[in-house]
Amino acid sequence: MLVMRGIVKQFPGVRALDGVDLDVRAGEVHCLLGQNGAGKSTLIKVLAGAHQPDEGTIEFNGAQVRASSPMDAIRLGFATIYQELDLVDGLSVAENIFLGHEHARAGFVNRGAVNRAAGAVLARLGHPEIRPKAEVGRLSPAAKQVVSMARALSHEARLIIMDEPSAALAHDEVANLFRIIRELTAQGVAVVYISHRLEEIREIGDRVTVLKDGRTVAVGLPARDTPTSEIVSLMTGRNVEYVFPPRAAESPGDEVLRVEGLSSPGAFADVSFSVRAGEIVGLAGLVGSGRSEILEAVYGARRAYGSVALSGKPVRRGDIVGTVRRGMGLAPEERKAQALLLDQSVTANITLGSLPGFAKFGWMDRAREKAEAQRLVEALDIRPPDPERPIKTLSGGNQQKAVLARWLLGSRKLLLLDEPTRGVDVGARAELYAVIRGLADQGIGVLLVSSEVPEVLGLSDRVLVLREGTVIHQGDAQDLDEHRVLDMIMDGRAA
Amino acid sequence: MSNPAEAGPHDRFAVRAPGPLAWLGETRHLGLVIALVLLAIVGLVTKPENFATTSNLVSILSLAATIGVITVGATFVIIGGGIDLSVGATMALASVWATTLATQAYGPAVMAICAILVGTGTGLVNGLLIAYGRLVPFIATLAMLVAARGLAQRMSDRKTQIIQVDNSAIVDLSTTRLLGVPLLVYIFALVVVLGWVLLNRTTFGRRTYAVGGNPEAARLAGINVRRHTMLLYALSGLCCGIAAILIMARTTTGSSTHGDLYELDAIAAVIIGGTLLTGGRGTIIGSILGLLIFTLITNLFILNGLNTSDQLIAKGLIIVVAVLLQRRNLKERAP
Amino acid sequence: MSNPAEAGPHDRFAVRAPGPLAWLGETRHLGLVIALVLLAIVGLVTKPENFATTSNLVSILSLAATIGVITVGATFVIIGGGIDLSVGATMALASVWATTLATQAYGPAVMAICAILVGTGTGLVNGLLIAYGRLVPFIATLAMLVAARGLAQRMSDRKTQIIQVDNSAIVDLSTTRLLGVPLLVYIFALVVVLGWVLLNRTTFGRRTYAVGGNPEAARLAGINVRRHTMLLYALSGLCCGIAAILIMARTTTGSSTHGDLYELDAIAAVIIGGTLLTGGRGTIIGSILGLLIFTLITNLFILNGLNTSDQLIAKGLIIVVAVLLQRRNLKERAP
Amino acid sequence: TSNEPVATPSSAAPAPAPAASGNDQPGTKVVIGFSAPAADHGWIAAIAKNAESAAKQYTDVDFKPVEPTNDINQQISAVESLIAAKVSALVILPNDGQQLNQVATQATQAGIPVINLDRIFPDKLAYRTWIGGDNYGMGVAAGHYIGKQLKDKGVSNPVIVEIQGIATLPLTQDRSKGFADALKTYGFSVTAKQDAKFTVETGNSVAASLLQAHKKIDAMWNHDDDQGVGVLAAIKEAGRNEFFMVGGAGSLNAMKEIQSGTSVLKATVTYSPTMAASAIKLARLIAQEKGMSDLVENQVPQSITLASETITKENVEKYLPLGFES
Ligand SMILES: Nc1ncnc2c1ncn2[C@@H]1O[C@H](COP(=O)(O)OP(=O)(O)OP(=O)(O)O)[C@@H](O)[C@H]1O
Ligand SMILES: Nc1ncnc2c1ncn2[C@@H]1O[C@H](COP(=O)(O)OP(=O)(O)OP(=O)(O)O)[C@@H](O)[C@H]1O
Ligand SMILES: [Mg+2]
Ligand SMILES: [Mg+2]
Repeated sequence: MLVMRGIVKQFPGVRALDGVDLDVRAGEVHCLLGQNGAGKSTLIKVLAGAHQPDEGTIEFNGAQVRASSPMDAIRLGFATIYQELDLVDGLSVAENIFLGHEHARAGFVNRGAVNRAAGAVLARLGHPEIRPKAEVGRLSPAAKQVVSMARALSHEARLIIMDEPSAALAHDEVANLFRIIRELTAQGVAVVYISHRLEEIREIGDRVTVLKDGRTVAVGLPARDTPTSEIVSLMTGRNVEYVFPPRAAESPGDEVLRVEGLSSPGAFADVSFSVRAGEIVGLAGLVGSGRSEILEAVYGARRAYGSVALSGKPVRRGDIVGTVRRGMGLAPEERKAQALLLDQSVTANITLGSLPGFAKFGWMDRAREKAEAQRLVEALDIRPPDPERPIKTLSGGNQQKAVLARWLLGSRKLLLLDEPTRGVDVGARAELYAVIRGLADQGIGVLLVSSEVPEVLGLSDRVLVLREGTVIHQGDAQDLDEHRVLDMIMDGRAA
Repeated sequence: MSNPAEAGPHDRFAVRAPGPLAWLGETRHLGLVIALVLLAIVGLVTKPENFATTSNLVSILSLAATIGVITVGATFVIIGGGIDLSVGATMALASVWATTLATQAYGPAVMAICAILVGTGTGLVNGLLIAYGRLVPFIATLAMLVAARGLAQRMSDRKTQIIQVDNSAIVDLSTTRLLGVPLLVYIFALVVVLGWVLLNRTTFGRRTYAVGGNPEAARLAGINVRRHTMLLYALSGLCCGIAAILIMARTTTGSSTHGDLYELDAIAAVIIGGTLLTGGRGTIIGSILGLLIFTLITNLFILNGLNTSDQLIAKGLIIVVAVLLQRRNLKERAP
Repeated sequence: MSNPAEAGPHDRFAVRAPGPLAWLGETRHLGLVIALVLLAIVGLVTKPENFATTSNLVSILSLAATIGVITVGATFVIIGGGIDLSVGATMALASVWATTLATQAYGPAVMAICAILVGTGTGLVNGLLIAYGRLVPFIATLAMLVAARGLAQRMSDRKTQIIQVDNSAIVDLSTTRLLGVPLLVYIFALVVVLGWVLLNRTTFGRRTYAVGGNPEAARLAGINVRRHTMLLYALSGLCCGIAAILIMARTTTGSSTHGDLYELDAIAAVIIGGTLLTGGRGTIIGSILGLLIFTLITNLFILNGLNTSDQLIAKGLIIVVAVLLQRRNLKERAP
Repeated sequence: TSNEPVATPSSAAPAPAPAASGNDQPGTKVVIGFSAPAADHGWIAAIAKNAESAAKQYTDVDFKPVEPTNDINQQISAVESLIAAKVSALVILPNDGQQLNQVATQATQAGIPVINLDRIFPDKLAYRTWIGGDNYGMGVAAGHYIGKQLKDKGVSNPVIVEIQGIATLPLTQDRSKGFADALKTYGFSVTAKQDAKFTVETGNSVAASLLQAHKKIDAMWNHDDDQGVGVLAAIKEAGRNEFFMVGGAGSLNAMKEIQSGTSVLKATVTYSPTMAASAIKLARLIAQEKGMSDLVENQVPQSITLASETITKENVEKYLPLGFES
């Protein structure tokens, strides 16, 4: 029914899709699998008309089609549940569901009809308790996810695309979703389904396409019969060898960080651990398992209960200025949104966290600043090696290195690294690993979050495995392997 | 991009009961209504013999009418995520264009149509510059403010243009009364009602919230965000055109000095009424209540013979207090 | 939400040599310089005998001085991601406070200090409201604009307060010349230089770019974003205080009518100069060039005996054209 | 010039001349409403003060001013509130006579005599009596003074510069016309004119640029002594003294400059705010249905135009008490 061939999509610095093929049959649930950043969302955005592909063709029911805008795609009969919630907070549930295709006559919305229809769709989804007139901004994330689904169902779609619809849902809610999907497929509607949860794929999926680094690595595998190990190895790509630096020979030093009974309602609960000087502690878990929130809470940037102590002294919540002064640093997850000054030079970005160190009475010592930046650019092999360039002209990996470089200045005791290799290509990764290990070797404690299990295992000395905000395992990295960790975080079975 | 650190906790299906919610939704208006009532009490106490007379109430509404019509348009623009600084100048230009000798020769109907066309056209230019020229709304409408006033001065040769006796039908809007209330108050009421219907009962209105609240979501839902943005400014211009007719009726003239600083008053009324400058939220009723509060303050000052200096100081304080109070209900991003 | 579809293509290793880049960085200023040169040519052609005289150039600088000082402060606020609508009113209030009989009794030094303190204090209140009260900058400074003017009127009883002969040291700033240039032009130059140094050579300046460009990144990098935001408004107020001294020197008076609509002129100059209203980008030099363009336009119009209406129209057009031209260099978010 | 330690309370209205017929004797109690533009300008502030102090002199007058405003819409509202309060007479100085004509007509129709102060209502049915300055005459006075001085000096083709007030006001246009007409009788014309906004600051910046545009000036007329403070500052700053200047309105400050003899300001043509005091007196007479005792007629005349007088160093002494603080 739907055939996509050789889709290419280039973003600044990233070839998100590099010749992807996909074919979907009527009435089937076609699953898309792949690691974070593999290009799944990008692919379905191309299909939904939200992105324009640079190359490639799309055929629908035998005819070549072009979706040059979301409107076109909707007209073709494609409905999409996007990964990021794409609702308008100020509108009601019913209005969001029918946004863009309101029941209207001469521009006047038939509110009765809209509310009734919304109520019907929500009831069909098993959530009659969500009132069509409620304001979406006041709903919980899970309820919002249901509204997103209701919106996709409200179209008379022939193809429904679902990008991680279950991410915000609990297990029992997922059952509802699957019931709907079965109803739809029974009517000949095709469903493209994206999820990181393998057990879901086994339950609902018919066939599986696996993406890796913007390419299709497997097409049309049977969803139920393909062994997990095969899927995981397709996803993680055994052909790429991660070169992890050797672990430190000497045992770690004094405790630099102690976290006890840390909880943040809705994100994580009762987390306790410690990090010692020269030690790398990794946090493994699925997206949404609360790892970023733990880092933020440790950094003092997020409201949480419990105690956090840096070198024995408590960290005051909200006092990031003090936290940084006392030697903590955070390389956040969202590089662009949380770390970079895109318009500024590499130098300005590197020195942002240690400006007082370059100034006397507020006066910047620019020569020394430049020299230090130059030194770090060379040490981290940031390319091109010109510290005066605007950082937005650098590739993602090089930007990431600059974010790390920010915390190599001044005397640091503890670094919190959230997805330090996100968007970083394989070659640069090895360099980053060496840098991170080098930091530890200098006696800095490192708390590392990564969605890539091999990375956590290869780099860390100790690993905490998280699932839905609770630590389900804590132990030496050498005692774990990737499959065991994946089993734990996907199925929730502690080893 | 949203800051995950600020995301609230998420209880699984904590759909808060709608009953109390709906009530909360109205609380903001309730606050404004309480403020109005308080001001009215002040009026009753200080000037019992003058304040609560029909003629005074009608006078308040007549005073509010012109800027009220503009406020309706401004509410749309601001809910849609924009801002329009050119409203006062646009109204002045429309009033001048409609009262040139050439236009007046065609009679009152043509004059009214002229004012509306000029207003809408000016708004359309703003909209084109912003939606397609991709100028920041602040700058595009600031430039229009300056240019439209200049043009109005040129066109009128800086003179006040009186409406001729033949065309007094326009002036009748202000002098003819129906049930003791001048026609222009009915026009004001009509614009408010139509604006309310447009915002709350039509696809255009619902899409305005979407465009202002989450333009990317609006785009993904198949809404033509640019065209909609353009139409919002045209709508604001249309309201300025109608306001031009009202000010012509009230002052019997067209003049390049009309509507000086109306932009600030209109924006302030909209914000006090609970519309967010960031777009996506707000109500017509709130804006009108906000405007009535300002008008009532002015009226009380007039009745009590107090001076403008004190009025300005009070106005500044009221803006701050009102917005600070609002903030308690709403979460907004820090600067 | 940012729209990922709008990000332009860029080759992964398109390593532009730094030389040309630096040059490109200056192109925007080059554009402004070209505009200035073009205006100067118009001046030379239309009024050869008057335009290029030293006294005319000095006069242009004297005229630009007051609002120029304010523009320096406005540049900081806007780079820091805010906006200050209260600058003209703050200047008026400072000029009035510094010229009351009570203040004048203490002599010129105290008057100058008074103006600066009042300006800074007003800015500080803005900063507190915005950074800690979390009011939208637009509304907080709009309220201050209204209130400060009211207060200035109250304090002066709406009279023009003339500087007494004993305190003519203030007026001397405008009449005493050094190398043919009045002292106030030196003050203007000094403020520009200090502003430039503060923005480009100190941690404060660096933080300003960070706070405006990405407040979340600044916060996570250990910058006290709130305190910095507050200081930016205080700095803007300080500049208004200095501007108050200059306007007192020029007009020999303090008055609540000083600085009317300066806010729009200052913001326009900053934007024309290439500073983004969204913050994080901009230069002092650009703002000053933008301001000089406006001053030059006014000067040329008066030299040629043209009237203010045409000047307004031209101003509006120039704003639009300048910003449209800039847009070609810069990528900005759609409305 | 509020800060000048002035001995005479010059803003007070001149004491009522003893009226022959005893018009000043208390009569029936009357309520006089008063509305004027916002007093953000010295002249208008003096208007408000003069009106108030004139009203205070009479025990039978209840003075009811409404909040002044520069917004037409608000002034209309203010007058409406006075009509509603059923005052015995209304003294109105409109922001723009044309724009307030209608509401004044309403008052008249409601049986309230309207005393139109200064800016005139175009429709005679709108008011009972008009008293005001002579804007055209003011221009004429300035034109004659300048024309005569230049003629006496034997200047041919003089450079005459004019600084107007708010260009959009009809009074500005009247003043300019009178000025030009008077100059024409000497064969002169205005070389350049620019508008300021009645504020010190705009007067200052406009003058500064005009001085650049004209390297040699013979005479300058500035419509308004308030903005004149700024104009004089600009002249002083530029160090120019080759010309003489004539002011307008007659502020205390301008009179002192003239008196000093060292200033370029040699004369000012009056447009006296004392008219407000007279207007209140007329309102009282009309409301009490009295006439003006020096006139033969039984009723107050329909219009009274104040003559614009020319104040020079020679006669300034006499005018000083009438000067208003800007
Ligand atoms: N608008 C954009 N601009 C630049 N790069 C982008 C943009 N959108 C996505 N990318 C990049 O394209 C790649 C693929 O992203 P995509 O969102 O498709 O991944 P995904 O497979 O959906 O991952 P996840 O499982 O985390 O949702 C990533 O490297 C991402 O950083
Ligand atoms: N904007 C939000 N609104 C509501 N809940 C949120 C929001 N962001 C995150 N959450 C919830 O907080 C929890 C943790 O989210 P988050 O995605 O930060 O976890 P993570 O383990 O850091 O994942 P990642 O791999 O993205 O770093 C999840 O339950 C998620 O649903
Ligand atoms: Mg995705
Ligand atoms: Mg995370």
